[in-house]
Parts: sequence; C-alpha cells; structure tokens
Amino acid sequence: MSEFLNLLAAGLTSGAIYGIFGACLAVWFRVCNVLNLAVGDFAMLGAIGTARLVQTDHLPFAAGVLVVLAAVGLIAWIFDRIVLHIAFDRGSGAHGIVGVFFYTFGLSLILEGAARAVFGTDPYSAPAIWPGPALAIADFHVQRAGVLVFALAVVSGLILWAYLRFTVSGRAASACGESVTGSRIVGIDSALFRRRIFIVTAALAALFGIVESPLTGFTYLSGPTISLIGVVAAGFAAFRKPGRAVVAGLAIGVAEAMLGGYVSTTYNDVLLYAVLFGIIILRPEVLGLSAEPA
Amino acid sequence: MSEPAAADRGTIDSSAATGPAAAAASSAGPPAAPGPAARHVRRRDPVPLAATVAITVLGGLVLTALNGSYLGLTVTTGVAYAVVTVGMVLQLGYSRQLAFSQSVFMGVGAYGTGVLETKYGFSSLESLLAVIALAAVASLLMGAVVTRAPGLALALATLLLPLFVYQLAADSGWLGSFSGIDGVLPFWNGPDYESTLVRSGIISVLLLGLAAGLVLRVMRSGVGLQLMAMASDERLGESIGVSLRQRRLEVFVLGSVLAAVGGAVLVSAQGLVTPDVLSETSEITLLLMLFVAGRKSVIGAILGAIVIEYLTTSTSFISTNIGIIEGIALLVILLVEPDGVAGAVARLLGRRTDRWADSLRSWSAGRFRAGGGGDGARNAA
Amino acid sequence: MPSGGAALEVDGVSVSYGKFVAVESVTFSVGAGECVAVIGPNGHGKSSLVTAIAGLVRRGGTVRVFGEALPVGNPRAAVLAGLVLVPERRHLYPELTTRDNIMLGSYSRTRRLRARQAWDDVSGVIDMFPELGRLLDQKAGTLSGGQQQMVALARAMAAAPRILLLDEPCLGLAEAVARRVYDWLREMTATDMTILLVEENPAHAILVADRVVRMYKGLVGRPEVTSP
Amino acid sequence: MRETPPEATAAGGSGTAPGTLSAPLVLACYDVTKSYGGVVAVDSVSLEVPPRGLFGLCGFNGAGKSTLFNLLAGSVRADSGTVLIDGQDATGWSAMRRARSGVARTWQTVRLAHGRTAVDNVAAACLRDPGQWIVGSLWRPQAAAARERAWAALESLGISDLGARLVDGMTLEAQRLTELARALVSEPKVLLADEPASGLSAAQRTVLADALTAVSQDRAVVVVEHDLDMLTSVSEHIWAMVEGRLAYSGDVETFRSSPVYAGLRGIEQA
Repeated sequence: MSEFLNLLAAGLTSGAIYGIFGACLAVWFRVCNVLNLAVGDFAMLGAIGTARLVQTDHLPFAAGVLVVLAAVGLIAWIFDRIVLHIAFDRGSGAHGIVGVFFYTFGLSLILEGAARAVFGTDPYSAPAIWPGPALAIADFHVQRAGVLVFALAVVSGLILWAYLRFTVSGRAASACGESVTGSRIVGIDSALFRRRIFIVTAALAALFGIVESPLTGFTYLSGPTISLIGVVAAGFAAFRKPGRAVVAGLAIGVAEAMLGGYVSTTYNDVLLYAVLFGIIILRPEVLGLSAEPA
Repeated sequence: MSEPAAADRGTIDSSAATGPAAAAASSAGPPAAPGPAARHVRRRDPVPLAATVAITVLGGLVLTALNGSYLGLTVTTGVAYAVVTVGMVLQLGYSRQLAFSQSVFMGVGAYGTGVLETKYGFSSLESLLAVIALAAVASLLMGAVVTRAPGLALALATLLLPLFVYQLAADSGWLGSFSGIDGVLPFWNGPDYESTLVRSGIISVLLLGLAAGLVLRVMRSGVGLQLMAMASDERLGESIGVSLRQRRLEVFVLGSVLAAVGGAVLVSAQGLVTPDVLSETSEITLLLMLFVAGRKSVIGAILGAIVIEYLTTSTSFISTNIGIIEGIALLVILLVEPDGVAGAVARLLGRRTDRWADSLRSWSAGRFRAGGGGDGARNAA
Repeated sequence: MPSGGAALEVDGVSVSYGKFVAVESVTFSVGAGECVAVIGPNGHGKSSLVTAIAGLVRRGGTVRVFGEALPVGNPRAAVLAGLVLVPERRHLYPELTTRDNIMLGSYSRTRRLRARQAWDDVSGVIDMFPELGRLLDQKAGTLSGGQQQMVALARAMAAAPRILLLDEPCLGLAEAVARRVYDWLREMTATDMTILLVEENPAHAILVADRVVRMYKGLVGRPEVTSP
Repeated sequence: MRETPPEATAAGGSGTAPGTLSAPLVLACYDVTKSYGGVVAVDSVSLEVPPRGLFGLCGFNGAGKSTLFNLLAGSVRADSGTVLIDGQDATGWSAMRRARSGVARTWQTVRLAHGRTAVDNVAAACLRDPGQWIVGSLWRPQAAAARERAWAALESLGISDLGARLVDGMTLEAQRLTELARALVSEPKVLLADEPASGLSAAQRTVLADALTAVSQDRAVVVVEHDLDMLTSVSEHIWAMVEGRLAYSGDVETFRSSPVYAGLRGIEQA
C-alpha cells in the first residue's frame, strides 16, 4: 500500500510537470494554432539560469528568479516581434502544418545552442524554494519540491481554465485562433494576444523549471523531452484545453511511475511511450482532432 | 465550416488575384472551336536517369579526388544522410506526410547491417539486400497501422518513436547497449584504408544516385500527380480516384526503405553502429537538412545533407555552435523562402518565365477593356 | 455635400497588393443616416475598399469618421469610432457558441469584464434576431448559412455602431434568406444608422440604397442618385 | 413538409429527354438519411439520375444539398439508405471507388493544388490506371499520356491558353473552369457540381452555364445553385430540398408554379 502511495506521489509530481507544459502549449495553440516546441527549453533556461545566478553570481534567490523570468519574457518577446510577426502579421513565410511545428522548433534549437555556449554541458539545479528533507507520514515519503510542483500545476491550470472560461478577454483569445479577420473586425488585436500569452506561458514554464529542478536537475538538452511529452499531454486535450491537458499530464505521469514500480524499472519509459503511441495510432479520436465535418 | 487564418488570407489573395486578368477565358467562351492539336507533351522523361548518372559520376570524381582523406569520410557520411533526405523529399516535402520516423528506420538499416554482418556472417551486399527487405516488411507492417491516423496524429505518434526506440537499443545488451556494434564491413574492400574509403564511397554515391533517380521518377510520374493532388487536399484526391490508403502506405514504405539504405551506407562508412543514429537529435538533424536546403528539391536535399554534415564536423566554432546556426538558418529559411535555398534558386531562374506571364496578363487585360465590362446589371430579378 | 454633415469621408484611399493596385485614390462621402451602396463587378476593388476603410488592410489616403481621421492599420480605432464591418463570408468563430460570437462584438468596450457581464450588456441585440434566441448555446460553425449571417449582423450590432459597413451580406445565401437580410437592412435605414453597402448585384442594392457608387477597375465612377 | 414518395421521383422529369427512360439510371439513391449530432441533415431522400441531361438541385442554405452530394459522391457515409451507381449497389463504396466508377464532382469552394499548373491539376485526375502501384510508375510513368488528355480537356473548355500557368494567379472563373476540366477529363458518367458559379459575375455565370449545358449532351450533370433564374433556364428537371427532405421533383414549368418555388423566392413575404 505504501509502495503504491509513494509511486502515486512520484507519478503525480512528474505528471504535474507534463500537465503544466501541456497546458502552456494548449492555451497558446488555441490563440494562434502554433505548437510551442520551445516550452521545455524555457523551463531549462529558468532552472539553469537561476542556478547560475544564485550559485555562481551569489544573487539573492528571489532576485535571481525575477531576473531569469524577465530574461525569458524578453526572449519570448523578441522572438514574437521578429519571427512570429513576420510569419503571421505580415503573412509571409511558411504556413500550414509546417508552421505549426517548425518556427518554435527553430527557437528551441537556438535556445539549446545558446545554453550550451553560455552554461556548458553540466547539469544544474536551482536552489530549493522549500528546503528540507522529504515529508514523511509512516512509510509514505514525498519530496517538498514535488508538493510545490503539484500545487503550482493545479493552481495555474485552474487559473488558465478560468481565464478562458469566465472572462471576455479569454473568449477573445479563443476567437483569435478561430478567425484572425473575424477577431480583428471587432477590435481584438490578435497579435497582442499571441504575444502576451506566449510571454506568459514562457515565463510560467521557466518558473516550473525553477521549482522542479531540485528534483531532477537540468542540462542544456533537457528541453526537447519535456516539450515532447507536453505536446502529447496537450494532444490528449485536443491541443486547445489547458485544464484537460493538466489532467492528461497527471495521468501520463502516474502511468509512468506505476509501470516503473510494478512492471520494469529499465523499460518503463519504453513501455509508456509505446502505450501512448498505440493510443494515438489506434484511437486518434482521443486526441479530440475530430474528423473533418461535411 | 472552420475557416481560420488560412481562409482569411484566401479572401485577400483572391481579391488581389482577380481583376485585370479577368478574362482570357470568358472571351473564349466554351465550347470553343477545336484549335490546334493538344500541346506537344514529351513522352520520354530523361531527367531521373540523367540525375542518377550525374550524381554517381560527379560524386565518384569528388571522392576519388579527396582520396580517402578525413573530408572524404565526411562527404560519405553526408551521402548517407542524403539518401535519407532524398526519401524525405518524397515523403515530407512532396506528399506532405508529416512522419518523423526516418531516424528509426535509419536505425533499422544500421543495426540490421551490423547484426547481420557481425553475428551471422553476411557479406555487405547480402546484408544491404536483407536490410532493404527487412525495412520494407517492417515499414509495411507499421505503415499499415500508422498511416491510418490523420495528419497531426501521425506526426505526434511518430514523434514518440525515436524516444522509445532509442532507449530500447541503448538498454539492449544484444545490440551492444551504448557502445553499439563494432566491425561493420565496408561496401567494397581495398588494399588500404584510403582506397577502401574511396571504393565504398563510390558505391554509396551510386546508391544515392539510384535513390534520387527513383524519387524523381516517382514525383514526375502519373502517381506523382496523384500525390500532388492528395498532398494539397485529401478529399480532393479521393474525389478524383486516388486511393489515399494505398498512396500513404506506399510513400511511407518508400521513405522508410530509403532511410534504411541510408543507415546501411552510414555504418559501412563508419565501421560501427551506435544508438546515436536512433536518437531525436538524429531526426532533428535530418529535418534540418531537408528544410534548410528545400523540402521539395532532390538536389537541395542532397546538398543540404552534405553541407550540414560538413559544417557539423568541421571547424570547432561552427560545430560547437551548430545548434544556434541551424536554428537561425531554419527560421530565416522558413520566413524568407519556405521552399528552402533550392526554392530561392528556382525562383531566381523563374524570373524570366514570370516576365512572360506578365506580358500575357497585360495582353488579356487589353482584350478585356476592348470587350467592355459593366454588364453586371443584367441579372436584375 | 457639406463636410460637416458627413458621417464617413473617404479621401483619396488607395490599396495595393505588391504591384497590383486594387483601389486607386477613391474619394466619396456618406452623410449621417444615409445608405450608400458600392456596386461593380467582382474583382474591381469593392471588398478591398471596405476592408481598407475598416483598417484591416494597409491603405493610402484618409478616412474620417464624423470629422475625425482614423489611424491606418488599426481596426480597433475604427470600432471605437463607431465604424463596424460585417465582412464578406462572415468570419465567425466556428468553435465558439452563438452567444460568445455575438458577445465578442462588444469586445472593444467590454474587454475587461467577465463574460457574463458582457453578455448582459449586449443581449438586447437578440431582440432584433429572434430566431437566434434558441441557438445561443450552439456552436456557430454548426449553424446554417443564413443563421450565420444573422449572427454576423448581431455581432456587428453588439459593437453599438454608428456606421455599418456590409460586404456582400447575401453572398451564397438563398433568395428568401437574402430577402430577410434586406428586410432587416431596410429597417436599419429607417433609423439614424449610416450604412455603406458593398453589393455585386445592383438590383439588390437599389432596394435599400439612397445612392450608388460604382467601382470599376479600382476607380470610382460618377456617383449616381437613385430614387429609393 | 410534402414528402414525395420514391416512385413519384423516378425519372419523372426525364420525359423531356426521350429515349433515356429505358436506359439504366446512372446514379440513384433511395431513402438515404444522414444526421450530425441529432440534427438531421438529409432525411430519407430518394432520387434517380438518368444518363443524360442537366438537372438542378436547389434549396436554402443548410437544406442538405451539399450533404446529399457528399453522400452520393461517397465522402460521407449515409446512416441508412442505398446508393446505386450504374445499377450496382454502391452504398459501401469509398469516394475513391465511386470516382473511379464515373462519379465526378466539384465543390462550393475551389479545390486546386497550388503551386502547380492547370494542366497538372487536370492531369492528376485522368490516369489510365489510377490504382497503379508506386513501383509500377518507375517503368510506366503515365504522366505524359495524362497531360495530353488534360490539354485536350482544357482545349474543349476553351482555356488551353491557361494550361501552362500556375493555378494560384488565375482568376476565380479560370479556376472554376479548370476544376470543371478536371472533373470532366476522366469522362465521368455523372458530374455533381456544387455551386459552380458561386462568386462569379453575371457574365461569367453565363459562360459557365453554357459550358455545363454543352457537357450535359452526353452525360448527366447535377447542379446545385442558388440563382433560380439560371437554374430554371438551363435544367430540364429540378429537385428542391427543404430541411433535409426532397420537397419537389419534377420539370421546370411545374416547378415555377409550385409552392416550393414561391418559398425559395420568398414571394409570400413580399
């Protein structure tokens, strides 16, 4: 029983990560129909940047976090002002399914390359926000950072969901993804929504990188794997529903932990990916990508 | 019913496109008197064969000139990637089948060659043929399931493939775990290392030439026209009698087999197999080679593969910062010329044709003016 | 026409796409409460003209609304000035409900509110289109073409416009549905709403317009006065 | 709603084309029904298309015309009912198989492969062996022969001077004619044209109507169109749909005096 609980806790922790990246992807995809494949790299920048500022440059932790979040926001702003602006506001460049994947893929390559040049190839962990040994109740152990990650994921997932559900601004954000002309004629600035939500989700991803890094550590190459599982989690939420993406991410995380605990520790990832692969191929409708209506 | 951004642009485009050229067609109302016989259409298509010969001869000469130097090895490695990217031109570029499974099938070719040669004593030719058959069967089985999924699901599922196949290979003792399999045979042994490299390189270039000829032949055939139609719109494809399932599967298998051949070429040049060939990084590199040079151009894909492979292994500054360079190159290409460097070159060459089109347009505008318009008031009900 | 009485003044407006000039230095004005139709064959710049007036495409020249010049390339400023476009092909948000589609018409005024407050603010426009009442929670993409056109009109009315631009409001609609749209338009002309209507079919335009502006090859011809 | 019993619709209007009565129907459907999430788009519609002539299908937006076309062409499967092509039961056939059996169609919005010439777009539809394996294309490429047929098809519609141009820059009218050429190049037995004149000017509509009339001399053409004047002037038989049902089936003269016509015209409101 306690083994199950421990596995569950571990699963929920990693699942919260997958889920929140899925949510970041989903909310931005909803606005501009582009998948943010660089979301994992923003997390990596957050974690490694904070670690460097605090440990090497001896900045206070809070200041380090603020500087890093501002820097990530700035990078997102610059990318939007240059690349996305030319591609979507000017309407030149590649579009369609190539645009869905490859602009942010390019950004991801640049961020990794830059991180490697600046930070090197070592693993880093930002300092713990809530330091101390694992919380223990009898045989049940849970990492403090894990609790934080989980709570933060649930809270931010709820905020994103409520934003889209209850505010005019949230509806307007959805409208941008439905019809650019349709949103512009009522005075919605679709470029502004795209930019704001890109910056917010980038900063959110960086924040999660900072909170989570005491658990796993980050290298410059940590980004793509996170992004990829985020894409899958978002995929199970039709790429558009951040709330459902968090739930899907949690489910993936728990499944991964259970497979590792009860089936095989070596092949748990292999099994997980194989299961996800099978679900996507055999039941593509779970992705919510409904077939083209008549 | 859903007509998001693309449709928005469509309206503006169409309003821009209509107008002066309004009607070479309307003035020649159908059914027209039978004019001169249908345009002369060339029956024989010499391009694929010419491409095969040119690539083989040119590549052979280059490799002979490099005479087994380190650069020669780099070029041969680039040729191996080029065999894969040529297949991707057909699969991703021309048929727009967004599948990210090429690195996995490269792995099938690489590990297949390694296992067959080191554990079962196959010769390099035997193992090449066996690997082609293996990849064909494997991709047929996998493709039969995978290609049923709609576009984005296919992309998503095949994105996961490199993740778990890499771990599978890296954890497998039989496949040599992280160190892989050593002692893979070259295609064609020579008396010394250099001549072996040159001879094997020539075989590699021949395989590349064959791959390019094959892909060009398919793209320029009637089946290629069908692929073009279904790539632009699957429902349109169906309605003109294209079997979507058959074509998707065929393209998947062809792309996968060429990827496996590329894998075999790669390991025979390097002499060993490591799980790296299966990793996401390998898939990313392949995608870059394809997109930077031009996803619809065979020549572009070949040059892209060789040049990027050269840059990755060359001077230390470029190879350490290759990520940034590749990323920026990719973004610039996507923004400026989505069809890649090859597309830009083709456009420069196409300027002259455009000038003809312009004069045709002004001519038809003149006819329109003479014919008189403004008869929109007739359909008053 | 004295400039003081004009609701909408279009002064030397040009639009070009690359080398192709779609609209060439067009000048005319629409008086307050007047209904003016822009007619002409397809592809002669009518749609480009109204999308440029609404600020959706880049333009040269000046557009003044009740005497104030609109900034270029800023559709929101146009909406805030009371100039609202009902675009060709409607451009609804197919995955959002009818309610959200209409509610977002008021975005420029209500963007800081909660969705429910914003809806309370605009729900009055439904009275103009009673048949939409039972479709409020249906996704707009599942409505028929005529219903979608009603939603597009309701969305425009939710913006509380003083000047309506309508671009081919009956394109692709069956005749009886088109007639309903025109009945509604005729009601609107009785109010003090200023209307600029783009219509390919002059027979339709004559039903509602006080005046007709003819566009041909991106140029505006001599304005004609028609008897209503 | 008036429901026309299937027997009554049977070739009722084909009396205008003598000699076709005895010929087998080229396309027919009986009691086909299709609903989307509770909304019935097509409600047990039966109709029969004789081998030659021009036939009009009209109705309000959302009356189910396009869905009916999709059901006939096979891009959507019916919930119930049967579809016959040339007397064979084609209910379970895919769109691809129906296309190969002689059912060609065009869409409301233009669907062409961008970045390619008109002749390539047309040629894609007329391979002698459309099911050829990709490996077979290596020694029997088919493209040249298909392009020759495509040139001939463009020629017959009078737009062969546009054949070598990219479809992207062409006018809407030329694009519609290219689509028509693509639908006709495979020499189909029946052509389903969904609002072929949508977005065209009055003069351009006339050109298109003439083209369709010419084409209907030796095959069946079913046209969906909102412009009732155009539809009644060219077609010899009219079907009208109201809320998913077939509300009228008969010749043009009777149609003009029918209540359905008045409803579509909105006369009772005026």
